Amino acid sequence: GQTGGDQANNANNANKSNGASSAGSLEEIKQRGTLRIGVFSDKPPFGYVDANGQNQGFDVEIARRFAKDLLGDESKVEFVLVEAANRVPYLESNKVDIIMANFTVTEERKQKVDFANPYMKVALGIVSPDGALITSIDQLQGKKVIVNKGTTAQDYLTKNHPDLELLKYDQNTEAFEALKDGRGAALAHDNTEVLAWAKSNPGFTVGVPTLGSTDTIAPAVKKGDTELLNWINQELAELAKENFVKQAYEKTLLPVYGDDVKPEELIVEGGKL
Amino acid sequence: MCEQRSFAEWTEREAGMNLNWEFILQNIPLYEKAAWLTLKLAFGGTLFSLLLGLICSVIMYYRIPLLKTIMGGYIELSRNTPLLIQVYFLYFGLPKLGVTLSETTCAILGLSFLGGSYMAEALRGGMEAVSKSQIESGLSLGLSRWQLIRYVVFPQAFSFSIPALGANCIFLLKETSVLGAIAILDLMNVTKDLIGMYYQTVESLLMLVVSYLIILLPLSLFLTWLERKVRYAEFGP
Amino acid sequence: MLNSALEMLFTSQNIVRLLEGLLVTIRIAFIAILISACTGIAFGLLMTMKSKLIKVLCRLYLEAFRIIPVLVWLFIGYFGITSVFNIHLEGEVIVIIVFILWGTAEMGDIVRGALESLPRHQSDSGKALGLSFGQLYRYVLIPQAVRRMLPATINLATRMVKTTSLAVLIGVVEILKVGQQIIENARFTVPTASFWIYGLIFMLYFIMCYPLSRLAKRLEAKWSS
Amino acid sequence: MSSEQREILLAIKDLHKEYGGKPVLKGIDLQVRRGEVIVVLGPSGCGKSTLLRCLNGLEPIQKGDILLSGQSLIRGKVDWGQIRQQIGMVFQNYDLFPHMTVLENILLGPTKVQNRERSQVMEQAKALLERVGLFDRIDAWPRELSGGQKQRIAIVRALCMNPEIMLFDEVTASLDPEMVREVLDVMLGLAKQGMTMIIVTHEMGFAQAVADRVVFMDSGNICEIAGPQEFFNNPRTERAKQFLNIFQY
Amino acid sequence: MSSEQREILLAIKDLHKEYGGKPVLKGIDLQVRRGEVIVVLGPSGCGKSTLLRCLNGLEPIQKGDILLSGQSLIRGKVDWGQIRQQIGMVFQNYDLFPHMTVLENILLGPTKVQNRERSQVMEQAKALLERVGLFDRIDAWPRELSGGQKQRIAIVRALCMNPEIMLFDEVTASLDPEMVREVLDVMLGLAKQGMTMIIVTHEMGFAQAVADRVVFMDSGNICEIAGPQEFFNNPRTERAKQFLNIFQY
Ligand SMILES: Nc1ncnc2c1ncn2[C@@H]1O[C@H](COP(=O)(O)OP(=O)(O)OP(=O)(O)O)[C@@H](O)[C@H]1O
Ligand SMILES: Nc1ncnc2c1ncn2[C@@H]1O[C@H](COP(=O)(O)OP(=O)(O)OP(=O)(O)O)[C@@H](O)[C@H]1O
Ligand SMILES: [Mg+2]
Ligand SMILES: [Mg+2]
Repeated sequence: GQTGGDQANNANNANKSNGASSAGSLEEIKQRGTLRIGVFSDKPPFGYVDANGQNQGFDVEIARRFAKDLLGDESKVEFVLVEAANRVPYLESNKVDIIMANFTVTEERKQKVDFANPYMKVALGIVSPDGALITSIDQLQGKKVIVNKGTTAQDYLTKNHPDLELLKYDQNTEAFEALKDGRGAALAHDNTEVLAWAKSNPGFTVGVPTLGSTDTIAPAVKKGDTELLNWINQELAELAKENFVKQAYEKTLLPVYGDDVKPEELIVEGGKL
Repeated sequence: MCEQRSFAEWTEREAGMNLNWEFILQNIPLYEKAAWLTLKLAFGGTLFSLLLGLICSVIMYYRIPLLKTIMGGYIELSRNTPLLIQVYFLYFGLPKLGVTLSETTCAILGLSFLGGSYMAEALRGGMEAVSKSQIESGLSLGLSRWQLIRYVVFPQAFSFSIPALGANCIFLLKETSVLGAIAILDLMNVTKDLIGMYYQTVESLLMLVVSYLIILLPLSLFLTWLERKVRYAEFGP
Repeated sequence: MLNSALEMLFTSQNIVRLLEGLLVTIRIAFIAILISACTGIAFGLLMTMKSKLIKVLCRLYLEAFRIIPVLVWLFIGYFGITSVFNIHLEGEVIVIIVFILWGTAEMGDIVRGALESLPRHQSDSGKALGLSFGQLYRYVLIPQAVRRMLPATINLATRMVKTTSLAVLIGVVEILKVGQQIIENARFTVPTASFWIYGLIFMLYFIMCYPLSRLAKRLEAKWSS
Repeated sequence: MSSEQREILLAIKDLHKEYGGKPVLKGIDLQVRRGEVIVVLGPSGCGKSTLLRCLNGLEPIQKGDILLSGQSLIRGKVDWGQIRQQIGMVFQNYDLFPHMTVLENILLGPTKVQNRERSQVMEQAKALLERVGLFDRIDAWPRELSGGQKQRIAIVRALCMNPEIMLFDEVTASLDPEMVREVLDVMLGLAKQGMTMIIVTHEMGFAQAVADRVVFMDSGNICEIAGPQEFFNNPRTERAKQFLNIFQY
Repeated sequence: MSSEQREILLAIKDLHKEYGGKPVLKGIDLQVRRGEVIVVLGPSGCGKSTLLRCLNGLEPIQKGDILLSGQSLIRGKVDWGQIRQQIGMVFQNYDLFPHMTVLENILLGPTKVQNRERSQVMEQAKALLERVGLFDRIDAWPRELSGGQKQRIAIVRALCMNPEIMLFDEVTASLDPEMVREVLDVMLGLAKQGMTMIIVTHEMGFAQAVADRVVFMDSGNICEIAGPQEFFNNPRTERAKQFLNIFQY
């Protein structure tokens, strides 16, 4: 459950875990008995809430496994729903222990948080309606491009194509909805994301499958929390032995991507590129 | 000396108070643009609200049947629902019925829908504050119904309404802050953007507050002055 | 179209989740209104003090909340405070705190207005009877002020209920957020979901606020005569 | 020429008026000759104000007739805008329009309703202001005037329409004694100049001084009509005696 | 025992009062003996209300002294709560507390300030209400009363504190003549029973009937103190003559 009684707990813990150094964070998590992980609630198939209010998705699969291996029970994870723009503040203010919300590793973010080893590869992609398919970024001149606030897509377009007019939304839901309502010529986002979305939305195609450099997606922890960071890296290495990330892929992403996409293009096993 | 340094350290480390001035200067144009947009939207919204409110208030004052019921329903709907939901509905809901309106249209429509009822109540309050004896002395001078409205009721009603109308202007200006939710690049949205991209939280928030102060403080002072002046006119020195 | 919308709501947990979201909304509003009614009265009394300094400070506090939109305060509370002080507070807690601060300011002004609108000869005749300062407030001024400020207070409560909708913008999972999750989930099955869900939430807010504003109007009409 | 021989300017015949079924005027008969000053007296709530309001068409009546210069104000199609120009009225509350200066207040009716030449009305306004001693306040705002001054301006405003008859409803009721005097002096002056007037007042000394006839009303009826000397020194009805006693200590 | 021989209850000595630098009372000297009725007359704005408000401590004074039963109300530590119990005051506006019934209005002071037994105060309240003819309105709300009734209740409320002296500030100024009479009759009754009173009024007939001495004030000074017959028939000062002329037509 993402709401309700847990919150009171968190507020208490906050006071204890104040301060810059988070030495002993593993100990603290164990004492608390729950692992708080920030995930998306509206970004299927990576992180979303299903019709019964349950968190689901690729990130969520891995997050559950973390909890199981750290605390012995996968129900001991507490999912905190985050949005693209508040992932850093959530870590900084100790609202979560780990962010696993499709968090792309960038230079700016590295200044603020510590990234563990990656579990996924990503580049940007642009999806647009079949009727007016955008196959190159140059076609977007003078048109509106939809992005999600606080994502690498916004970051990339703002810095590299400052002349493009961006329509920025807080939430994924809203951004894709806006594309469907024809409010912009195209939508730029992680290619994993747009590929998945175009798959399940007939009439839309990813005309630009890779844009910019390939980045990685990794769990992030609060700056300086090396103890938790090391544990995650170790854990990812452990999981590689049973190909857990691949399993998670098959469970959550395969139904969406089908066989068009090779899993190796997307996932990173064992934290090693 | 030593203490000073430790305080500086504290602010830097604990409070993150060493502001990134470069970042602030860099982004001033962004805020300036957003401030103009905010003003433009508020102005448009206020204008249409006034128009809508005027029509509404006259209908309510004269108790025109049917129209009065419709306007009454509108006023209740508009006053008892949040603007955020109103614009969400206009922006994301209506396209499902085939009506797709642009961000700006939705914003101004939403502001007017909300503001219309507030303006109507303000104007109607003013009209009803014109005393019955004023109307009767107008009548006993032989003024026709229209002349009565034109020369006696309206000038007074308007000055009675000024404080409420002014408060509504500020209210609408402040309400524009939720329009970021439908991708309007207003002050709020720009701030959220900068926080999300560069994580310069304190700087961005500071600029946001300063922008609102620059816009709203003079307006609020002006309205206080105007209100006092009007009240002076009403009751004398 | 309506059928599929109804189906979306009533199969699975959706309607229950929406109502749970509504509960969060109501909880925020209720706690904030209750507390700020009390603190507001204290603040209002403070504002009627003769001291210039207190007057100026109160005015500054009030104007800060009058001039800067509540949403901005929410952001300051949510992003600003946490990033400056490293305090961890839930979104919901922040909303409640900001609402209480805001409500105290507005409520205080209502109380001040009500007290100052009492005719001066009311306190004169109380004093002429020999009532002490405390007795004057206790028996004469406050009971009368309460009647005068009740409609405005209820209106403030309505405004606070309406403003809870902003909580979603700082990540509180309340009715609007739940609605958005449902819309996301139903994007293949019910493409028109956003129309129905936003429409429904619109009506839910109306159902919460309308009785309140009716009550305020009734009281106003009753006591103005 | 004694007033008995002059033409009848206003005739009220069996006037009935109800407020929501409650009778307030129960058959009033009264004839006012040109140049006559009628003072209406009576206890509070007896219907004095209501009577004046009916004469000016501010209240619809249920039965009876009112004739101004022989022409009915009730039967047929009545142009009240036209009639009200002939009937000036001043109320208890100082009802100057607060958003207009003294001069604008006075000019409004003559220029907008009667479409008279502004300059010509201005002449008249100045003369009248001179007469009530307020010429220097011509550009003042109502809020800058005392109560007594406001009432004098209100009288000028009504006079400037050149009415046939003036109605005064307790115009001094909320004034201080000195201001009361200012206003009553203006009315005494008008009476001397032959203005036809119906005056409702509680100032007994003034009533005695100004009235040609006193009309005493009680609960919607006229109880007694008499000359002022007769009425004040020797009232015929018991009710009138009782009423006058109030003012004796 | 003529009033000249009775003890001095209230002594006002060289009282000065300013509002923001503007002098409003410029040295008032007056002695009131027990059982005496003083009527204060004077044009509007001359400082009558201000004088009464100073006596009751509602306004701070700048110079001079006020002695009640020989004890200063100005020098040293003054317990106004205590003193105000001995000085009853009734104002022009009907100042009943609108959220309390007639009885609650009357009981408030005696029970909360004087801590007297409720049942005992009730006895007294009933007797007083009986005397002003309002016993049947004991449970009414102020809004259900006419202006005259409200003022009579306000008088009872003040009397129920068993004050040494009563101050009345134009208590009939906004009443209809009949109600004026009701209220003045109550005050006449009080005077007969020997209550010490200072009365500000514009009712000349009443003033003449009730006063032991008339105090005429003009612009912050006392111009004339005289017996009522003497003052009304033969005023000494020019200003008083002028003032009295206002009431003659
Ligand atoms: N608009 C109204 N609706 C209902 N009743 C009314 C209205 N106006 C007056 N009345 C009633 O009609 C009666 C006569 O009122 P009116 O004002 O004519 O009395 P009045 O003689 O002028 O008294 P006063 O001396 O107090 O002015 C009163 O009983 C009053 O309550
Ligand atoms: N609170 C105040 N602040 C400033 N000036 C005041 C105040 N109260 C009264 N005054 C002034 O003091 C003077 C005396 O006022 P006061 O009310 O005592 O007169 P009054 O004799 O009672 O007149 P009235 O017969 O109109 O009641 C007036 O000139 C008035 O303007
Ligand atoms: Mg009347
Ligand atoms: Mg006075």
